[in-house]
Amino acid sequence: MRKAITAGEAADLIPDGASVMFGGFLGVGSPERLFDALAARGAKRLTIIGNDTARPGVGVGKLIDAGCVTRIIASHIGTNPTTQKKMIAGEIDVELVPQGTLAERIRAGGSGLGGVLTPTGVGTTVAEDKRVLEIDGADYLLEAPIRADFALLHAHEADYFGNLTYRLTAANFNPVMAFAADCVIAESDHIVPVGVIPPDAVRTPGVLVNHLVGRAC
Amino acid sequence: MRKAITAGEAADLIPDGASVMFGGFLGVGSPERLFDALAARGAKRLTIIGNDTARPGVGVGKLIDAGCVTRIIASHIGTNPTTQKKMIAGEIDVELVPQGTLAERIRAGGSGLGGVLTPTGVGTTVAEDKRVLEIDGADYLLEAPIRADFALLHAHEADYFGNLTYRLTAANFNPVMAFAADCVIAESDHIVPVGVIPPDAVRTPGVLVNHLVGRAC
Amino acid sequence: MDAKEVIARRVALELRDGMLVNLGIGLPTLVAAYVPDGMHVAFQSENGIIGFGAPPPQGMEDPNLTDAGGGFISALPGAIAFDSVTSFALIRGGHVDMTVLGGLQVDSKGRLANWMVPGKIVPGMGGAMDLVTGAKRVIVAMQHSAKGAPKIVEELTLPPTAARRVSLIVTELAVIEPTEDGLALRERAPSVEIEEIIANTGAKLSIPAHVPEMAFIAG
Amino acid sequence: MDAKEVIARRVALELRDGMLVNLGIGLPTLVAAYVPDGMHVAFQSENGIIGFGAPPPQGMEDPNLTDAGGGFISALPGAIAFDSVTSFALIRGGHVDMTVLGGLQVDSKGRLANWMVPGKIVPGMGGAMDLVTGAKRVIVAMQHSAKGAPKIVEELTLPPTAARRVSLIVTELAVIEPTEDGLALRERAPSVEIEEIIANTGAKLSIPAHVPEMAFIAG
Repeated sequence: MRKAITAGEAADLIPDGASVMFGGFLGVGSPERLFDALAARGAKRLTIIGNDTARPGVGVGKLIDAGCVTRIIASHIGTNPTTQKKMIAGEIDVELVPQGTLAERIRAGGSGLGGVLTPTGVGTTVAEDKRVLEIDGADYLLEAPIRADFALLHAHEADYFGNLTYRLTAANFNPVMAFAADCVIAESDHIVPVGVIPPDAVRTPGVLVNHLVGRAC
Repeated sequence: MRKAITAGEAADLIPDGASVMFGGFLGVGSPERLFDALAARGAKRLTIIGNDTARPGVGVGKLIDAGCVTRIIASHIGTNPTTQKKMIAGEIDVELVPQGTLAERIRAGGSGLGGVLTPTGVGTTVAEDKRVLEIDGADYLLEAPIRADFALLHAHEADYFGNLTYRLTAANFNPVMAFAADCVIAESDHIVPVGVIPPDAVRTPGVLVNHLVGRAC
Repeated sequence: MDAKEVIARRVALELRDGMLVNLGIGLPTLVAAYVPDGMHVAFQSENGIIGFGAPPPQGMEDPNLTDAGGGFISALPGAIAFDSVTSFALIRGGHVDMTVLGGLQVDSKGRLANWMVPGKIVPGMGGAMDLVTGAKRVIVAMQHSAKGAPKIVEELTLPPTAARRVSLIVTELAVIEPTEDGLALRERAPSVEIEEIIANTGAKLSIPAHVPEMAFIAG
Repeated sequence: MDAKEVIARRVALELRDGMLVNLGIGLPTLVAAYVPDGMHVAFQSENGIIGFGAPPPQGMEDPNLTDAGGGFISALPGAIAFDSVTSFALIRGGHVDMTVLGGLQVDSKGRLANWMVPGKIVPGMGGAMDLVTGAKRVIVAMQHSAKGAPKIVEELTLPPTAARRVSLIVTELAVIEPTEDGLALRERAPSVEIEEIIANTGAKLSIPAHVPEMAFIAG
């Protein structure tokens, strides 16, 4: 059993310079209260890992706005002009990764695999400086696993074991990130007693979740 | 939309010599009606791919009993003495694969990856004749993707788009196999109208399923 | 019909019953409006849904139900939701029958560039590289030229999205098929002369004796 | 206490609150009966469940709710079900805190053999190779000898389950820890002399000045 902590308490666990994965797709399914708390405590030099940087004022965009971030690993930053501006100004370093490769690299990091062998990116700039393996006559890039110090998730329901459910397109990168960080913090719309979520409805095993963030901060 | 076919019609689609993946763990979550129909039509020279060969008379054990199988890729055959006997007699060729590696190899086959880089099996007989890659100071086996001509699944509910749900420990290898065969045939406890299964409850996308097997044969 | 409608209605002719289709953001999304009557096509959005429909009435939007462009959508009967790992297992695994994507350039080898302009815009590839690599058919739906400059070129000057040869290029002027031997003109838009197509194309086109006029899905 | 109970109750001392534990079939499953009062341990069965409990009353079995040995189980509050891919992502990914497995042999390097006897039985490795490779701690729970022959040997004569050094060996005679420098005797069972342990062990044991008696979880 885990007691819920506040978003502020959670933000205090995350030191400056940490690497932080976050769920969300253009802000949908993102842990907004955790972002607010991190921005409020003035976190610095974070490496953030997620699909995109949403928009200014939305989702992880709040951390970009607040100057918390110096490095980004993402598949897309086109929706956030602040990210673009800071990248061009040299304030933020950006690594762009194809979306499916990003998902698999995080999956490899969380499931003990040594890397990902993907055809995506072969013959493009993504392949630069990477090993290419020929397997059965086709070329595959060897992409490295990704792990982070923290994963910040947004769930629909959580129970006090940490078991999580997601709603519709708000799942996106949340489930895979639960496997790939040393400390997993989940913010949810609801926290329910253990035994309320049916076993087949759980999408993230509670054993992966270190901290729950309660509804009221 | 797909109309349900009978188990017999499904068995007629599967030619002698085909490779056939099947869901099930010691028979739990196995497509029993499809096995019955394949045994009844006297299928020959099948390569079967699954976790285990259950027991005589149970699950895929029925195909072993009926002499339908000449090759097995599985993680465990210890519960079926008939499999053991036929292997020793040279009637069945057996490739043993660690359970997690089997799951990942099938996943690679179904998701366009070139192989699996796993630490499992390094330093054991499983590593014989396989490439070992050193990545970040650790050794990983390069394991090849597995695909099959057919995947025979057991689901709890299906709708007429082919969307599937599973119950408790009856899921096992069924969901991953839905991605990895040229023709996917799903037998289910229930077939329900489209729209009845909530979007978040579906665990196998119907677009992967070619044929549904109706309740009555 | 304006250029975009010409393109969308011609691309819709490529749809087949039972297909799983992924439409890129922008022009390609228009194709969804032209699914022929009685045909069932499942649309995937790579953020995690198959079977979405038009935006719901105002006030009925669900913040957890959006497409890959972040727009609100509805769920049709039989819709299913899944995470990003599953979404790209579908895409890279060859389970998406067709993707329709916008393009900045296509070259004589059929290679597409659509994700960045060095020194100008670097939005990132999002799911485009996986889609072009993994989908069974890749249709490029784009205007034939950009500010008078051809987008169909001999050799890409922009970074490619994938090494793979795309299946078909549909513009408001022509339908062009990249083949092993280069680009082949397949159809011309109504009242467009072959000379006009050649003049606006920056790569060699092989022109068969008969170039039929484009057909369209009814509007 | 018979040999199996000695082993199970000693292994149970290794449990910690909040752990995720996978118990192998046979002797290791007995450990589940000795979880200390007030401690919450989640048990995983690799066929796809965390949080299972004892078999349900007769007539209340569910054919879709079984453990990795095929036996009927019950679901405790908070139980979750998942497929084989997820199950081994947990195992190989280092999310299982401890696994308890039976053994045929362990050697002086701490390597375990427990999946086949060439020419005799070839049941297959099932999930054992992944568990020994991926679990944070690997406890071997086995009888000290088999038909008078030591199972703890200088060098494996049976095929290894993994290259990895296991964390601890618990038998009815002793607790032995494989270290970088070989096997170290840590505890002896009540009323067992060190000489008896040495006599029944086929590998060199380092013996500290004081070898305490095993403690147990209460029965």
